[in-house]
Amino acid sequence: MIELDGVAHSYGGTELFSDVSLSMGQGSFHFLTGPSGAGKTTLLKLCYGELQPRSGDVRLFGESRRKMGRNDLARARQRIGVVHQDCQFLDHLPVRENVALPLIASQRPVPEGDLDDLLGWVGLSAQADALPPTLSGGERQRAALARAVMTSPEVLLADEPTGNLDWDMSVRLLSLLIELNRMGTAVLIATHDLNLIRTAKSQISARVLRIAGRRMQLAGADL
Amino acid sequence: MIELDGVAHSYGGTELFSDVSLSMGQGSFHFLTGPSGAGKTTLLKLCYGELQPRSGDVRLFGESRRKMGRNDLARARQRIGVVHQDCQFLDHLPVRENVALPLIASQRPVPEGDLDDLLGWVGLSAQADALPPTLSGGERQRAALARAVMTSPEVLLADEPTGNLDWDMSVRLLSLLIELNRMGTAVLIATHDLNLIRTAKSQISARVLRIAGRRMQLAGADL
Amino acid sequence: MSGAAPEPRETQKTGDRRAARTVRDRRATQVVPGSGQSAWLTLLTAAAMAFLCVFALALALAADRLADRWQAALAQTATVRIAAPAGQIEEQTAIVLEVLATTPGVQSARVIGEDEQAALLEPWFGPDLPMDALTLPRLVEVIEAPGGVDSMGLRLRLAAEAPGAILDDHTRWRRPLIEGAARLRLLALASIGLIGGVTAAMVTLAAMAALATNARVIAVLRLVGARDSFIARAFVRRFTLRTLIGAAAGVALGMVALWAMPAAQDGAGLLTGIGLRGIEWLYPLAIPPVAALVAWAATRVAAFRVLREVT
Amino acid sequence: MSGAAPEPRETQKTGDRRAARTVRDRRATQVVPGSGQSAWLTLLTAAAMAFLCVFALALALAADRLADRWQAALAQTATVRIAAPAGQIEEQTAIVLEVLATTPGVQSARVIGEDEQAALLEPWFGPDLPMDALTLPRLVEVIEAPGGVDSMGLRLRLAAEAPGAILDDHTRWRRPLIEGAARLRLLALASIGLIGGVTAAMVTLAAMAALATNARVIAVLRLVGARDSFIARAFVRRFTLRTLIGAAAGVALGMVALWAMPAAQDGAGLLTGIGLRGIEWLYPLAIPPVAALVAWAATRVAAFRVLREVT
Ligand SMILES: Nc1ncnc2c1ncn2[C@@H]1O[C@H](COP(=O)(O)OP(=O)(O)OP(=O)(O)O)[C@@H](O)[C@H]1O
Ligand SMILES: Nc1ncnc2c1ncn2[C@@H]1O[C@H](COP(=O)(O)OP(=O)(O)OP(=O)(O)O)[C@@H](O)[C@H]1O
Ligand SMILES: [Mg+2]
Ligand SMILES: [Mg+2]
Repeated sequence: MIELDGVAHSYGGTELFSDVSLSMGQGSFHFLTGPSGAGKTTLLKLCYGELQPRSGDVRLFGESRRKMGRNDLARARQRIGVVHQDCQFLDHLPVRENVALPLIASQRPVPEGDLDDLLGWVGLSAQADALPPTLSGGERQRAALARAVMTSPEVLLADEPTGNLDWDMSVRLLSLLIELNRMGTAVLIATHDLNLIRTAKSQISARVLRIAGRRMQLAGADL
Repeated sequence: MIELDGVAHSYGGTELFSDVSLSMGQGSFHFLTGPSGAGKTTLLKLCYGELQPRSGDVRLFGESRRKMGRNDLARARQRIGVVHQDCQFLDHLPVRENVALPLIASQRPVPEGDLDDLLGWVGLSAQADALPPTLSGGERQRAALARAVMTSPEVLLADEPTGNLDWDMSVRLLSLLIELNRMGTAVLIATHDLNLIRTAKSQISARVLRIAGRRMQLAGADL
Repeated sequence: MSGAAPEPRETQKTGDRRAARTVRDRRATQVVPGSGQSAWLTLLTAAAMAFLCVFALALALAADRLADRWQAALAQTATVRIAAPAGQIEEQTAIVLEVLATTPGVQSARVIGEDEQAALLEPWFGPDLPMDALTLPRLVEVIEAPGGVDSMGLRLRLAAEAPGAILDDHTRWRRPLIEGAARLRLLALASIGLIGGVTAAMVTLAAMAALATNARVIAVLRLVGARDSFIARAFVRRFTLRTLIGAAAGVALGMVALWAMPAAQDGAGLLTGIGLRGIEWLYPLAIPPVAALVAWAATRVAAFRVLREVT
Repeated sequence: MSGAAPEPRETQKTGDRRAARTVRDRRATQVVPGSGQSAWLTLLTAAAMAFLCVFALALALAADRLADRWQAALAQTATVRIAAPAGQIEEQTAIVLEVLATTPGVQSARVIGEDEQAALLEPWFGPDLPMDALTLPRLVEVIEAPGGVDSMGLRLRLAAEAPGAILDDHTRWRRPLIEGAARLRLLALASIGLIGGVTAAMVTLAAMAALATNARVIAVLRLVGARDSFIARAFVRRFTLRTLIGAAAGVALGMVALWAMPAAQDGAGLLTGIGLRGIEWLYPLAIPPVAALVAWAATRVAAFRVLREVT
């Protein structure tokens, strides 16, 4: 559904990575690791079209990113769920509406029952009517994940979704993602937490990618 | 240097924790853990005076928080280094000046040499002149830590300082904190990363505190 | 504006569709925070500018009225002065009236009576002027038709038929007054233009400031898949409404202030003539819609400019 | 303002201290982002308001001047009109002049000559009025000393000594004109007050909007141990400077516009009398400092109010 084809990127100066290829098909599950500053977030931004690749091609649902207009991009994003590393919310709306925001923004109906279930699963039922600035770090991450999966997206991109979470909660969220993946969603998780990757690999067949030194390679055996 | 004495806190509704006591003396080293939403960040906010306790007493450098004026508080904060969970910077100033901000804000001279050394240690020499919004998640955390230790504070409070960092970098930063602690700084780190706590305990004698279910207890043997 | 907006999936009747549209608009507005201070700033700017605009409008209308009055009072009248030996006055007056009656462009002519003449002289000689003792020239007031009179031709005819009659078409008096009124009107119109321009600039800047403040909100909305038109609508709607409300309040205040001003007195007509009369009270009502239109255009341009910088 | 600010630790000479102060101020300013749009908004508001203020000031001064002129021309003069049989005119005129010479408050008195009298009549009777044929009353112009004349007393004395003499102190003419000028002046002063108030409100709101926009910056600064005075200084300095520059630009523009206006003509003195003369050109120069002072106070109040909400 999302394909990267010989992609390179740089922010002005030196190249972050070059010749990266990746294909996320239906039901695929990828982990992305690498040292801090390697370019994991950058790669994810390429995947949901926030950045244009310097060279190579990115295709979202078969359409080349270069050929997409602003409204095409908006439509593609309605099919992708993203958990950003810095979970940003609309601070004036309660958590509940923030989680439903992708539906509100694309003027789709909000299934209140599903919304309640989801908030319960990520442990935010008590905070449903709180404003985002009053959330704890972990609660923000859980709300961001809830927002990303709210639309039952075809692709889910999660950037460090468990950085501020304790182990039990991390595993709980991981199981939610695995559940989604089993229902067909393509999942890509960028994380530093090797334990999380190990736990996931024991339940499903996930591919682990590693960016380091301007290249991306498959890492598997060493985990 | 910072003493909490029978402190309780609640945000309007139910109490987060009650009767918490803690004494950070010179050269002490504490870890603080607990599930997401337990009140770790809240406890740290009490320690640097952002919040007033509902009951009990907080003393900063011997002075009761209740009796401190706004300028007293500013002066106390100049002796405390804080790494916030959401590392906030002044987005219009380069990383270099953001790291030196505690000195600029209190109108103290900035030792440029020390600043360069510190940026080198946390691996941000290349990003010294970048603006904070262009930093990666891990780079932000490293910059926040650098800002906290820049003033050689008497007390260092770090909230989840390694949530977005890979293991090698986490250990590197931990060694910086241990170094500071050996020179007399009282350190308190809130973290979910049990591996980090184990690594630290192998090098120094650290006390591990755990908040859960409205109480705080010493956790040691179970790690 | 909503040409590109996706229609709800279910087919609906037109009435339902309009209701859905309103709900959507409300939703769109809610995703942008209210931002207290900048809201008040826009309201206040619009109100202050509308208030000043009402006064400038009143000034322009007063100048207009004044110019008209002078035009009517001076340009449309002339005086024929008949100075002749006592015996010939009546005769020459009759001739003059005859000549005037056959002159094209003269609407009416009328001999100014002694009482009236005394009233004219009163400022200088007091009310108890012995009119009988004086041999004053006879004055004939000529009221011109809209087209005006050919002064030169009339002067020649009078010289030929009534040698004691002299035409005074008040040119001397008219010109500076008309010029003055025109200049005042120009000043007032220039102020209206200035106020309008400044208002547009301030609303644009306020909108851009609000958009800059909400850069994060815009980024979040784009990231969750909102279209540009959805985001822009929220800001445009809000600023247009605020400007409309502010301008309406300013106009209302200005009209109350004008209404409360002491009524015009003829003694110093020019000074106190600032005010609205009859149908003119409707003119300021055009200010709020125009201001809202300006705000709408300004915010739309600003919104799409800011949006272009967000992927 | 800096009473509570910490002094640098080393002892320094006064000159050094001033230099250090400037560096500190610059540092304090730098920690607050420039915020493009809202900076322009403040500048433009100040400029527009100063521009309008210059015009209102000119209007007030013109009204003042007009009132003064009328005061001088009418209030300080009176006319004695002597209407008597031809034989007694000279005699009564002499008596009137004598009476006036001994009346306290009369600066000078002077018989208006025939030519002058003819000039006064010209508007109504034309230049070729046969003055010889008319028995006009004699007019004596009385110029009053600053204190003024006791009209009632003078009237009684004249009635006793020269029965044909009547004092006209022009009250009838004066009142509406003076009233009109006073009202115009009031209107102009009210506009200046309104403009000042609106400017203060707008600068306050702009400052509060800027402070709200920078709430995060303020929080970060407080967290790293900055004092309130340090944070406030950055905002206050910036807004004061912006208002000063904006107001100066507005005043400059306004003065150029006034200067470029066509010179006043006496024919329509009231309308074209709007302008500055001599020393008056210095008055608008007071606007920028006053505006800056208002901005300083407004921003300070706003800054400390916002700061109180941050721990
Ligand atoms: N907008 C930008 N402009 C310039 N440089 C940027 C920008 N965004 C990121 N960078 C730089 O690119 C590098 C990679 O950033 P990226 O956020 O992709 O790293 P990352 O792998 O996600 O790291 P982390 O694990 O710390 O989040 C970093 O060194 C960062 O400073
Ligand atoms: N300003 C606030 N107003 C109301 N509730 C708040 C506020 N700040 C925090 N809370 C609530 O208090 C609880 C504890 O928050 P806190 O940030 O201390 O948790 P934490 O232990 O740091 O969690 P995490 O590990 O997720 O960061 C959370 O449930 C949070 O929603
Ligand atoms: Mg990242
Ligand atoms: Mg926390």
